[in-house]
Parts: sequence; C-alpha cells; structure tokens
Amino acid sequence: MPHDLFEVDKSIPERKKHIYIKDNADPDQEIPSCNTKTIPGCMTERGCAFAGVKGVITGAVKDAAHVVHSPVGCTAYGYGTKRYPTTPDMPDGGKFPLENFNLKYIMGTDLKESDVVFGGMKKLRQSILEAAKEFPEANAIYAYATCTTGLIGDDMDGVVKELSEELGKDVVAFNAPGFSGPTQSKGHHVGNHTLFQHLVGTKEPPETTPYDVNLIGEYNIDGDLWILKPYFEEMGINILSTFTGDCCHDEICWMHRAKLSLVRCQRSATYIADLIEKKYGVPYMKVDFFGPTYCAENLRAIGKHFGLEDKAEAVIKDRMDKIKPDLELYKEKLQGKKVWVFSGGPKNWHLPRPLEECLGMEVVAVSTMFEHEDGYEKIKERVKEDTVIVDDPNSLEMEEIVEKYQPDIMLSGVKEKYLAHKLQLPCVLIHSYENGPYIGFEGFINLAKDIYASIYNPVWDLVEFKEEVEKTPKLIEEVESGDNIKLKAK
Amino acid sequence: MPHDLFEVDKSIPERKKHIYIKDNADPDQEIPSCNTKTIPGCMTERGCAFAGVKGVITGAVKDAAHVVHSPVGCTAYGYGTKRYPTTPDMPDGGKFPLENFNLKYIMGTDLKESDVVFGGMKKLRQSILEAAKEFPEANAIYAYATCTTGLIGDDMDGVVKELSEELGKDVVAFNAPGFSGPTQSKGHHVGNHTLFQHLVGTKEPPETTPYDVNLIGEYNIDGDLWILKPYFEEMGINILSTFTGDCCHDEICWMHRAKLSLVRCQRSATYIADLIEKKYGVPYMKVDFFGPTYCAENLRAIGKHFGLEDKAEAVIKDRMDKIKPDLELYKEKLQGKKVWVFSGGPKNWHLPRPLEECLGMEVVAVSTMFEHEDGYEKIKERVKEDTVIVDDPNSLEMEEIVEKYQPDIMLSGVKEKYLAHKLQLPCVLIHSYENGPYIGFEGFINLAKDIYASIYNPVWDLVEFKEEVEKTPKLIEEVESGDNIKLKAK
Amino acid sequence: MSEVKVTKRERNVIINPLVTCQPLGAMFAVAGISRGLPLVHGSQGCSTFVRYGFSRHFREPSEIAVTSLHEDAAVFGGRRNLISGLGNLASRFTPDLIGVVTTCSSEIIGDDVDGFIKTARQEIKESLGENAAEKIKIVAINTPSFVEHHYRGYDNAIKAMVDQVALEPANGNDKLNIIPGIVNPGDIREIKHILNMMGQESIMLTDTSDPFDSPLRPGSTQFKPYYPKGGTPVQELEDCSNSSGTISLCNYGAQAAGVLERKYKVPSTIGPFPIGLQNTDQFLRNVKKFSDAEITDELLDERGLLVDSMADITSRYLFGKTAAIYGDPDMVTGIAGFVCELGMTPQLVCTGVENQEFVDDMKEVSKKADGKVEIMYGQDLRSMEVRLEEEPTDIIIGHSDGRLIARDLDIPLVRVGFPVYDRVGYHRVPIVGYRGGINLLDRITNTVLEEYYDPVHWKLQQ
Amino acid sequence: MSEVKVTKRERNVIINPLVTCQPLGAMFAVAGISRGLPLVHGSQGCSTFVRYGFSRHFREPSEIAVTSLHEDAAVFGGRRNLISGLGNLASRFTPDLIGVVTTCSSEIIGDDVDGFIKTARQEIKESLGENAAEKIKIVAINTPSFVEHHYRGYDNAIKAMVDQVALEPANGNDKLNIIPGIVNPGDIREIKHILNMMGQESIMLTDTSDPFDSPLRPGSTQFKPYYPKGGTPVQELEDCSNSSGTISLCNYGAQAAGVLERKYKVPSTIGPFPIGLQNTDQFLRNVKKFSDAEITDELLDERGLLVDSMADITSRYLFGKTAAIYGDPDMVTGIAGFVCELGMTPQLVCTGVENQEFVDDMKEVSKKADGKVEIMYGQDLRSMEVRLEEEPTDIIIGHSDGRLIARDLDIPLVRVGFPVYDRVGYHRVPIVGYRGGINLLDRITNTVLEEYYDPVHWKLQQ
Repeated sequence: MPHDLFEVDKSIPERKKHIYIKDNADPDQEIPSCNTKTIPGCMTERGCAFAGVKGVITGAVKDAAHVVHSPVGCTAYGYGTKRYPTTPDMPDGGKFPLENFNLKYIMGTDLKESDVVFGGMKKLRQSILEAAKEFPEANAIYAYATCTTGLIGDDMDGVVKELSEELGKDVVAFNAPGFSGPTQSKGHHVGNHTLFQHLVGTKEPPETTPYDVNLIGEYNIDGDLWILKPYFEEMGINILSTFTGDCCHDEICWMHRAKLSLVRCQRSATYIADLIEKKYGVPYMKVDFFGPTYCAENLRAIGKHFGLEDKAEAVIKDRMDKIKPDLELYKEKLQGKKVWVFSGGPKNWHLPRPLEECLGMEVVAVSTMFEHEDGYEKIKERVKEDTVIVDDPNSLEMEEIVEKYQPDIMLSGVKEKYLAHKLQLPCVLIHSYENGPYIGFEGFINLAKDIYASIYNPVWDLVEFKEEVEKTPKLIEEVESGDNIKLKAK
Repeated sequence: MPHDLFEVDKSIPERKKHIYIKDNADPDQEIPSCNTKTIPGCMTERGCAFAGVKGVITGAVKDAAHVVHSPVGCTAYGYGTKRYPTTPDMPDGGKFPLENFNLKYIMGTDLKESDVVFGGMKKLRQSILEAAKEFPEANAIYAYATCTTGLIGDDMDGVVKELSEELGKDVVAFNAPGFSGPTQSKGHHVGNHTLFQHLVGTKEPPETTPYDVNLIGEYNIDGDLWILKPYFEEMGINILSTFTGDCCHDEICWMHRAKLSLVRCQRSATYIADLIEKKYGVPYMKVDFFGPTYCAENLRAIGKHFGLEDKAEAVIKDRMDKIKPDLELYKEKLQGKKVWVFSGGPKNWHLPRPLEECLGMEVVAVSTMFEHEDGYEKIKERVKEDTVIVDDPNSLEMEEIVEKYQPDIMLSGVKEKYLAHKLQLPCVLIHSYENGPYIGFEGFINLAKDIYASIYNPVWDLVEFKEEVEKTPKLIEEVESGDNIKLKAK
Repeated sequence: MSEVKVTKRERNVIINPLVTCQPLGAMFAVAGISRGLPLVHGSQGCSTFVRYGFSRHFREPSEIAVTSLHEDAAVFGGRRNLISGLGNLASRFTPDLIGVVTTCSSEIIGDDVDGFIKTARQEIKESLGENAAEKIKIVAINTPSFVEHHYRGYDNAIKAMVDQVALEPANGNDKLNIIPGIVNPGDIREIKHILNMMGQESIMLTDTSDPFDSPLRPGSTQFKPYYPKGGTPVQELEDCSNSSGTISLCNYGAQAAGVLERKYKVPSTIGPFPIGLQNTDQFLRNVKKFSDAEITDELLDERGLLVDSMADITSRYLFGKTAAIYGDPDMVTGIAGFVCELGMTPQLVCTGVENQEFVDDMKEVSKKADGKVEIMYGQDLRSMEVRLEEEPTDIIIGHSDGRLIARDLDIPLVRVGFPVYDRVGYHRVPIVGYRGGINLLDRITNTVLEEYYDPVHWKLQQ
Repeated sequence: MSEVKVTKRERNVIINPLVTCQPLGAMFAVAGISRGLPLVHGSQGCSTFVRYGFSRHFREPSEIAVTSLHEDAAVFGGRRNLISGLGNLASRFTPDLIGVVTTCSSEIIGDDVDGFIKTARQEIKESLGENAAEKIKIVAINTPSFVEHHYRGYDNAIKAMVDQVALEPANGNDKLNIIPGIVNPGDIREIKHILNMMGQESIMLTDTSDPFDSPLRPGSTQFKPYYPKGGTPVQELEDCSNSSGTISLCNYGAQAAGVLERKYKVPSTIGPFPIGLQNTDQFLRNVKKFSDAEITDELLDERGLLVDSMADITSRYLFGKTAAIYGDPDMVTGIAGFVCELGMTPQLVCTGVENQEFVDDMKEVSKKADGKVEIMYGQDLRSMEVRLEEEPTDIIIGHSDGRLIARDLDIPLVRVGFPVYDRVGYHRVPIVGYRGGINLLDRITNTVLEEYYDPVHWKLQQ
C-alpha cells in the first residue's frame, strides 16, 4: 500500500492520496496526488500566487520598481521577505544608483473601500506615475494583480500599455491574484509567461559571444549566483542573462540572444526556457548544482555542450580539492542522521542524494509545498525505499511525520522551523538558507555545516531539567604535549 | 560670626573653623582653616598624594610609561580615571605610534607580602626593565611611590638613576606615597618639584621663537587645551610646552626655553613656574580662562605682554560674536538659579563670577577638596556676602549644605553626583566635565548648556507619583503660521 | 513655545507601508485566546504571510488555518470552503474558540459569514455531538482588508469576541479588563506584573504573552505547538462583562470597551499607552479608578528606579538629542512622550494610521518638547526617509522594517515594536511600565553612547 | 578531543591589572549590610578610589569612611585615627555595623586593630550609652593589600562578619545562606527570584542589590543616601548560624561557609556560579539538597524559555564563533561554560586571580568545547591583548576596562561584570539564572548580528 492515511487525517481521508511511501514494488508507479487545492481549514504551509510571482520570480530584479495593486496588506507582505541580494553592477559596466533597490522598497496602490466599489484603475495609473516620479532611476515598473483587483476585474494590461508609452519605459502587469491556482506555483507560471510575452526579444545585448547562456531559475538566494558565476567564468562561459537573480530588467529583454539556456530551478522557470526555445530556437538544458556530485556532472555536461570539457574538469578539480577535508569531516559527523526535506519543490529532488551519498545521511521524509507531477517523479526516483513523500503537509501531519519517522533534522522554512524546535527537531532553513549560500561545491559545505551545527547544538542534550546528575569527577585525563594539554572528551 | 558649626558636626566641633560664611564686616579677614588633615571617620571627598601626582600631573603625558610601585590596587586605581585625551602629534612633526597610550595602559610592580618583608627594589628594577621592553616606543618611564613602598622605605631614586643610564632614557621616580600630606595636593607639589629637578633644562627644543610660552597647569581635560590652543595660534603665540596636557616628555625638559610661563591651574602647578623663574629667569603670569570675561581679560594681558594687543582683541571679538546668542539664551534660562561649586581647588574661584555675571546665577556655596590659603583668599574675594565656604566637606555636611542653602545645582565630581541626585539636586561634573570642554569662550557655553540640561531635566518635575493630576484639556491653543502650528506652552 | 508641522501622505502610491491590512490584527487577537485558533477566510497568502511574519518576530510557531479560497470560490462564493473549513478544524483540533477572520476576497465575494457559521455549527454538532460542539465558540470577525489597517483589525477582533462571547453579567468579579493592543509578550507580562503588585486581578483581552513566548519543555505533556501554554481562557472572555472596568491601552481603538460599557455597563477608560513615567502613572491612576487596588511601596520603588536612572543619565547623555519615531500610533505617542521626559525632542513622528486623535495627542505631547516636532500621519516609511534625508535626527526609534533606511542614512536604529526580526529577544523585553521605561531608556542611551560617545572615547572614562 | 593551553604571567610588571587589592572586596561586602558602613583604616585614596569606582559603575552614592592615615600614623601608628574614627562614625551615623577594613598601610604599621576596636567600643559606650553602643557591631576585617586581590578581600570580609557576628545556633530557621560574590544587583535579585519561586527563604551574605540600585524617592522619608533601602539586616547575620545550609556562588572563596560548617555545623556547598543551563540546574539541585524547596513549574517554564531561545538562535548565529572572556574567576568559568552550551568556543579565558582550582574547572569546561582553549590565570589585560593580536576571537566578553583593547583590535565587546562605566544599566540586568542566561544570550547574539550579519544585511531579512 504505497499511500498512507495519517492518524490526524481520519476526518479528512482525501489526504491519503497525497501521502505516498516509496515502494519499489508498487505496480502502478504511483506518485502523491499534487498541485490540487488544499483542504479548507488546514494549516497549510502554502502561499498564494502573488507570492509566487513577486516573492520568487520578479523580486530579484535589481532595477525594477514594484507596484502591488492591492489594499495595503499585500504590499506590506511583499516587503523584505526574501534574500536575493544584488550588486549595483549593470551589464554596460555602469552602476545602478540605488543600492539594494529590490530589497529596500515596495510600492502599492493602497486600495480602499471606494476603489472596491468603483474600480482601482485610476489609482493604479496614478500610483505607477508616482512610482516613476519617485524613482526615476528605475528602468521598469512591474505591477501586480492581487485578490482584490482580480475580483473587481481591473484591466491592468490596458493601463500598463498606455503607461509604457507615456513613461518611455517598460511597465508590465502580472495577473496572478492570490486566489489563482492552488499554490504559489501559479504565480511562477504567470511570471514566466508575462516576462516572456512582454519583454523577451525586445532588446539587444551590448555584445554577444559564442558562449552566452541564460541562467534560468537562479534567484541568487543568499548569494547562490555568486558561487556559480565564477565556475562559468573560469570555463569561459558568459552568463548573458540571469533569470532573475541579481539581474537587471534589460537582461530579460535579450534572453533570446543566448546560445543555450540552463534551467536551475525547474519548477519555477522551465516555462520560459521552453517558450524561448520554441520561439527563438535557443535550446535548454536542465541543470542541478546542489551537492558536489550533481554539480560536477552538470558542469561536465555544459562543458561538453560548448566543447569546454577540460575547463570544466579544472573547475571541478579545484573545488573538490578545496572542499574535501570539510566534506570528510561533516560526513563523519552526520553519518546515519535522519533527515526530512520540506522545500517548495525542486530541492526535494536536488538534495536527497547529495545528503545521502556525500554526507552519509538518511532521507526519511520529503514533502513539498507546490511540486507538480514531474517533480514528484524525480523525487520518487531519487529517494530510497520506504521514504515518505508528502504533498502539501499541514501542521498536524508534520507532527505525525516527526513521531513516525523520527528525523534528526528538518530542512524547511521559517514557519516550520519553530514548530520543529518545539518538537525537539532541529531545523535548517532551506528556502532562504541560514549561513548560505548552499549551492555549488562550497555552498554544500555551508549546508553541511549548518546541519551539523543544528544537530549538534548542545541544547538538545539539555532540554530537560535533571533531578540528579552524576557528579563530574574533578580529575581530568590529560595528555601532555608540549605547552598544550589535550583533554579526553568523556 | 563668620564660622559656622553645622548640626551634623556637633560631635566633631573642630570642623567649625573649616566652614566660613562670607562676611564683609568680618574684622579679622578670616578664611576657612584648610590644608589640614581630615578628621578620621569622615566620608571625605579627598584623595591621596599618589592620586595627586599620577592622576593630575603626570598622567597626561602622552609618551611616558607609568609604573606604579605598589600592591596591585594602586596600579588598578591609576587606570582610566581621568579624561586627558592626546593627539599622536609630536613636536618634531612625527607621530607617537601608540594611540591613547596615556589612557590605555598603566603598569605596576605588583608587590606581595614577601616584598613588604624583604623590600621591593628588585621588583621595581625588574618591572621598569620589563616596561621598557614591552613599550620600547615610550620616551620615558615614570615610577611612583605608594603607601607600601613609602612605609617599607624603598630607595626609588637610586634605582631610577641606574636605570636611566642603563636604558638610555629618562626614568623618573615620584616620591608621593598616598599617606603623605593631607590631600592629593601634596602629590601636585611632589610632581612639580620632581619634574623640575630631574627634567627641566635637560633638553633643547627643535626651534624657538620670541613668542614661546609654557602653558602650565593645563591638563587638556576633555579637550580644554584644544580650545585654548587656537587662541594662542591666532595671536601668533607659540606654546612651546604644555604642562602637561597632550604633552610629550621632551616638552617638560625644555620648559626653561620659553619666554613666558602662563599658569592655568594655579593650585597644582604654580610651583614649577616659580622654580623655572627662579632658576632660569622665565617670568610667569597667572591666567584664568574660565568664562568669557576672565578669558578676554587674560588674553588681553598676554597680548600686552607680547605687544600683540590687536590680535588678542581680534580673537576675543571673534569668539564673543560666536557665543553671544547662546550666552543670552542660557542667561535667560539660568537667571537666579542657585549654584554650589565643589571643586578640587581653583575652579572655586574661577567660576563664581562667570556664573553670576555671565549667566545670572547665584553662587550660594563653594567648597574645595584641597585648596590652600591663597586660593581661599581668592575665593573669598570673588564670592558674594553670605556665601558659605567649606573646606573639605564630608558627606553629612554636604547634605546639610543642600538643606540650608537650597542650591538648584551642584558642580562637583562623580562621587558627589549621585549623592546629590538622591537629594533631588542636579549635578554637573566639574573635574572631568560632562559634555566639555568647559574652558574658554566656547567651553563656557558647553558648561552653561550642561547646567541648563541638568536643571531643566524634566525628571525633576516628575519625581513623586501624584495621586491626582488635573486632566490635560485635549484642546490646544494653536497659532497657525504657514505649514506649521505653534503651540503655546502651558 | 514649540512648533509642530502636520503632514499626510501626498502621493497615492504607498511606499514601504507602516501598516498592513486588518486580518493580521485579528489573527493576533485570536492567538491570545487559550486553545483559540484563527481561521482565515481567504487565500492562502492571507494566512501564510502573517504566520511568516509572526514566526520571524516571535521565533515561535504560529498556527493559523485558512479556507484556501480559489477561482471557484471567486465565482460561486466561499460557502463550502468556510463550512468545511470550520468542520475540519473542529474535528481535528477541538479548539475552544475559532475566530473566522474575513479578508478582501471573502468580503468582496460577499459571503454570508454569519449564515455559513450557523450551518457549520449544525454540521459540527452532527459530527462531534452536542456537548463537544458547544464547547467550540465560533466568532465571526469582519476584517475587510481594504478598510483601514491591522490596528483596526485587532480592534474589530477584540470587539467581535467580546460581543459574541461575553455572557450577560451576573456577579461582579472585581477584575479589570485590559485591552493591551498589538504589543509584545514582555509588555503584557509587565502590565500583569504591575496589576499583580497592586493586588488587582485582570482579564486580558487578549493575552498573547505566553502563546508568543513559550518555553520548550517537551516533558510537560499537554503541550502542543498549536496550543501553547497561556492565553485568555474562554471562560474569562465570557466573564469579562462582570468586571469592574475596562482599560484599553490601545489608544486609538477600543470598540470592545465600548461594547462592554453600552451592553453591560462596565465603565471604561482609553489610553494612554503606558510608556514612561507620566503615562504609567496615569495607568496606575486608571486602575485605581475602577477598584480599590493599592499603589504599593514596591511599585513606587520601581518607579523610583526609573526616576533615579533618568536623573543620573538623561541630562548628561541625551539632552537635546533628536529622535524620529515610527510605528503604530499608540506606541508612537507613548514613546514620543517618554522621549520628551528624557529631555530629547521627538523631531519626527510617523505613523501609517490616519487618525486625527493621534494628531491631537501628538500636539499635546509636543508642548512638552523643546524644539520643532513634525507629525506625519497616514504616512509611510519612504516619506519618513525623505524627510530624514533633508533633516536627519540623532537616532531613529522603530521596528526592523526601517533598518535599511537607518543603514543608508547612517542613523542608529533603536528597535521597538513589531516586527523586529534582525535582532533577538526584543519581543521579550518590555517597554511599558516603569521597568519597561528603564529598558527603553537604557537602550536609547546605550545607542547614543555607542554612536556619539565611542568616537570621543575618553568621554566614557567616567 | 579539545586542547587546552595554560599560561601564567611571565613578566613581573603588571600591565592593566584584572584585579585590585583586597580592601575593595571588603568594602563591597560591608555595603551589603543594612545600615552597615565600611571604615577604611588607611590613606584617603584607599576609600576614595573605591567610592569613585562604585559610583561610576552603579551610578549610586557610595558612602565609605576612612581613618585618613598620614605621616604621623606611619611613625606612631594609627591607634588614634582608628579609635577616633570609630567614635566619630558611631556618634554621627549610629550605624548597625561598622566593618573596619585594613589596608597595606595599617597592616605594615602593624596596628593592633582588635585592641583598638576594644578601646573604641569602650569610648563609644561612654559617649553614647551602653544601649546605643551595643547596637553597633564593629567587625575587624583584615585585608592586607599586598596579599592576593579584591576577590579574597570579599571572602575575608564575609568570613569576618559571619565569624564575629553570627550567634550560637538556637532554633533552625529553615533558611539558606547564600554568598553571592562580587556580583551586580540584578544578579542578586535573580537569585532571590529563583529562591522565591522555590518557596525557599534565604539570608544573603551580603545583599548589595538594593544598596547599589536604589530608587530616587524623596517622599519615602527614612531614606538617607548613606543608608539606602535594603541590605542584609544585622539580625540575619546573627541568625545565619541557624540556617539549614550555605551555598557560596563565589566559586573560589567561601571561607564564611567553612566557618559556619565548622563552628555551627551548617552544611555548605560551593559553586558553581549559576550562569547558563547546567550551572543554574546545579544551583537548583544544591538548594534542594539543603531543604525541601520545590522546583516549580513556573521555574521550569523560565528554564524552558532559555532552552527555547538556545534552540532557536544558537546554531544559526553563534555556532563556531570564538570568544575571549576575562574578569573574576567564577564569572569567567561560568560564562565559559555557558558559551560552550551555546556552541561557541571560549578560545581565550583570562583572570587576574592565580588559583589552581580555576584552572582545573576551566579544564573541565574545556571538555565541552569544540576547539582550542587557552587558559590564562594570574594574568593581566595586556597579556590578553597581546594574545588577541596574534589570534583574534570573534567577540570579547568582559568589563569596561577592556574597551580600548576591543576598540583597537576591532573586536566587539560584550559587557559583563564590574566595572561597566561606559554604558548604562548593566548593573541591573542579571546574567545568572535562567533569565540571566536569556539576557546574556541575547546580548551575545545581538552583538554578533550587529558585527557579522549587518554588513551582509540581507541575511537578516528573516
């Protein structure tokens, strides 16, 4: 029976099909039911489509002003929620004048009751104009639909089209109101399509090379991009456009000029790679840079594509040499520790093998907020027999997973972190990381270190007050060695 | 009856002669008895002779290493107690390599019981050698006797003489053990004589001018010197040596080359001016730079001495113009406020007139820790009828002064500050200042501002919990004026 | 004479808002009920963003359910979502209270929330049995996101809970109702500490202190992350109509106090937010007004410690220093008043809430100030930033959302309020009451010492 | 396996000492007696420097009398000074206890302090009458400045007071004697809070909490600056021989506990200084050992809050960070242990006290550390500076005397202990007990966040 109905789900038996225990003997090759609506009344970890587009796809663009067409709440929530740092560097060698522009500001139309009654178009128009005036440096303005504007039916596309002309800069509307689609994944989709449709192909890069790539689905979380970029540079490959980490608006406009697209986050951004391939004939390759093994494999594949095999090998060797001692150290420490990976989507199939093969850990549970079938297939392929795979777990299920599968650590988000801690389960943030970046060779060591620090946090041995302790003997075993004394750990 | 026996002194009637109420009709022209030993069992505010020499005179020298010949306590207490900042600038245009050397380090011989029995000479010798090794940059080493070494009779002079030769740099011993003399004033005296005897006349300045002065008794408390220095510079006068604020060891050695000595703190440093005059014929002038009036008067006198009258007037006018608005503001606010000045010595005669004449305050009490007869005569001359003048007041007397004379503010030291506050009496630190410097024209505004801030501290109106308050009416009187609204204070 | 300037936001576009929408306030309020669960009737983002916000500030789990509205609900209404959501929540969690928190979506769709709740109650009764079902209060809380802000949402929620749960008064209970506002666990605990010292029992409406700062003690077996220790028991909510008075520390929203006064004759008083000497004094007097509580010597000693600190510190280090203060309006007027007591000038005060009473109160506070005061209301953080670029202050006092502004302007930020996610422990340290005053004074002074005295290090020798 | 290196000072010259001489400790101890006054038998500097030091740390008056020894006493002895000093003090202040604190001078001169006190007692009896005189205890405290350090002076003073004042035991009082050590008011209050939660009465030997942190309340008429509220009443000192046990938190000096044990059969236990989880746990167990005090749920909740904070914060922000810790030995071992509990490494610990037990304890603590530990004892701040120049740590934990070192090395300083004169409020915030642990954890973490996370500001987004 690959599907399991949890104790806590007795009254919502429809959850059974979302929970799958990997079973190699399973004749139907099932996967968990996914990408469907959450059962009302649950404490789901999922977000909304607006979060999907602004919080994941577009928020990383460093020179666009973001105007949320909403009552104040969605605007407020769109602020400061994600870690995608930027440099001020622009492709033409100039500097963008506003530091941390994408992290520092968010704008909104501040809709009120009367707007709900009479429509918010006027305010949208006015707000975009004011935004352009407040930040003339911004090279584009991105406007976002929300539940309210979706429900009152504002025609944002009309407004932004007019304003693009009026302002002489791109104004783009993203029509992903919060209620659309079952998860934030809908927002990724809308974001991809909107950017492709309105921007890709509208500008030309300052120069091109035969080694130009688009790095798609790389949002520079906690500096991930800044780990990967040197690999490419050392290989002689030029990242023409990043979609969208530390990127500028124009980079998106000239994505059609790359020779190859590399798709890093395949859940949130395969769409645009696909669209670019179809329209402009730029082929794409799905890549995986988590963990040294995948990272090496994929650099090799890219090297092969461009005939740069030797350079790829050089990068790989250099980095492997660098991380080897740490990798060994952490593997020794983490051997056999049980891990539960709960990410948005792809990290659930990126991480299990690296954790198991490179760190000796055992993946006992994986769960996702918004993965689709293709992702679950990959997950299933990459986890071991008896691993539980849960689609959109809710709070109660999470507790049951902890009880049943006794993980030593969970990799997940902020909301889950403190719940895990209350269950004495260490937790490392895997969406925006703790002491990241986590990608690439060096990043994997950061991840290992954070996992190690969390599992070996001394507090876990001190959780309960002890009425009695064995008296520590005052005498300590010492091994003299020159000036220093080595103490034997008890 | 110019002398008064306080209520709290009923059992120590000898205190009567130390307390004098200024009485113009007093036929005997008395002053308080002073510079005598404190009655045992009092909580005196006085310190010891070691404090007098290290804490006042020598601690300001920026390039000397200080070695206290004592059990650890005196060394510890010699650390970080005074605010005499320094620049790294040396007279030859170079920089002294250790920033804040005089504030940052103190050294000691760390005497133990066996040293008390067998003598501390060996440790003194060793410590000075080690000090020289630890800070080879130091241009001199100053060693200090303390109670212990005074009592065990260590011959410090012998040791330092030997070491001076051995090290090729001046090593000087200051023989002012804590118990010597009734107050720290003894330490000033020893400091002056020692520096004169061992150093003055031993070196020559890099260059001289006809306008070279020694600025004596200026310790650069909280930057006082840095206020005064520009006055001299603008007048064309060169400070050849400062004794001892922000000065280097060599400056003391060439004090005999000045054309004139100016004595700022006349209690602690007239000695050396006198000695230099006697031996080298350099005349000296007693100067007073507290408050704009004295400051102007004295700059004029100095200008006259050098035939630089016009330049003196220019400095005076420039500074008076600058401070006038603030002076008026604070005079209005402080008019009639009663003040009690409790300083070490001279500030008790420096400050009464400036406070009264320039700020409209009323000096109701003055007291000193270690003033001598000449000082008390000046104090008496400068305070108004009925002002109480107290020599070496102890804690209980201080409370009685507060009760009897009801000052609005006290100017004193840290030990007294918090006692004053407990009696609801605001207190401004006058030894090392609060937001100083307090000297000169600009400094007097700093003092006025600190006094103002202390008296008008809103907390003094809020000390007691009130069972009832009149309900503040919500309506406020407003006077529109353009964009702004002026609110009438109630 | 002091001078004030009053400004409202001049543009329509809001840039870095100082407020969020109503539902957050309501979720906060419901989180303060023992075994209480908020059920957000809206999109998943409406609950997820708030859970995220609470978690990163309090570093605690924040368990909030959602009806997960999607396209179909937009067309056909959220009836089924709400009814089944309530049913699922009831059967899986058996809470003591569910607060149904509406959102823009459910309000625009026009769902008959009261009607749906009735149906849901019926269904719950059928599935869980009458007894179990009766133990679950379901409160409808209308919090349309496009009306006002989180502060009003809190107010609406407390009002709804009192209105729908409090029973007809029977015997006086000699307790005081306290509406603490959107404050930190440390603040609520400090209020309880003061009342405790006065021997006055209270009913907190509601008490988020323990739920948002709960011990990690797996050994205490009853514990579940979604039911942390503490919170106001539903029985106390029922009983609040028997109290001898209501004090709302929430200065600009006390509808619940109004309900209790009109419906059940419980007298009430509003404000001030008890920061600093005078406001805390007034809080004590307010407590005495409704009871024979005593102002004990111990309490006056705590007051005396604040007075002592102010005497020793303020004129020396803080006099004449200027502050910009931003955040929720009651916190802003409270801190502005305290800052005046410290001899500083609240040169710029800024709240996102558009409320004339706030302006009037700030004018009153400004009379105590020794300098110009600019009152920004209905404003946002960007407006404040622009003003500070033109006329900087010595320090800024506010929550973490201003941190990049403070960083870019190179003005030190004294963190207070919600959210503070870039430092730790701030939710636990009170700023209200006398002891909170000492904390805030220390924080302000140490910030000033670090920024303005450390560079001239010798001034810190004594 | 961890590695430790142990060093003592190699030079004779002491540079920036970490200790001072005995009398300071004795004055501190006597200040904790209600209506107790120290009378320093020495030069004026001996009292003035200490008053200055106390005042700038506590920002309180510090009233200490002195016999003002001068040249004549050096020659003829301090007899008259001490006798008349005692007489004057008695008649002008009518204290409950006078602690006669010797110094280098009086010890070298060889004054017969006991004899002089006898004479003084006689004279006081004659001038004040027998009844009044009897109410004034006079305790001789030998604190030669050239032997050891302030820490021993404290120990000697507590011992002298207990030895000379405690009465023959009569009926057990079910109280616990606590020797708190040279700690801050906040720490003593936290210890009292814990005991209070356990329902355990105590006698503090001695209680400096209120004397060194007293309210400004002129309305409460009995108040005199030299007799602040609080302190241990002499009756309790007399009664401490009836207690059921003594716990000395002062880890390396507990002579008073020894006296009580030997003379009056009061059992005792020494240490640990209760910083952090394990040390506080041990303190609780120690309390239980001597009494039937209970470890209440509320107390375990406080513990749970510390555990919760550690779980939420330490591995994320502090793991692997290194600290240099300096100060009094019990504080150093205590903090070093806590720092290990936080997953940090106490890379360098430094005390001015030369004590082998400290070294042994630190070796024990080092076993919990994940890295090299250097133990410096009998050292000074300069030695520490030199080592930190060679091998810097991420943070330094210690008192204000290290501030210029921290400044020059550009390593942030987390202030603890005595003296802290360049910031405010530190004397009031406990670092002992569970709540103190939270405070210290917050302080350390926020220092790390400010120094190491603010520059990569985005890492603080959540």
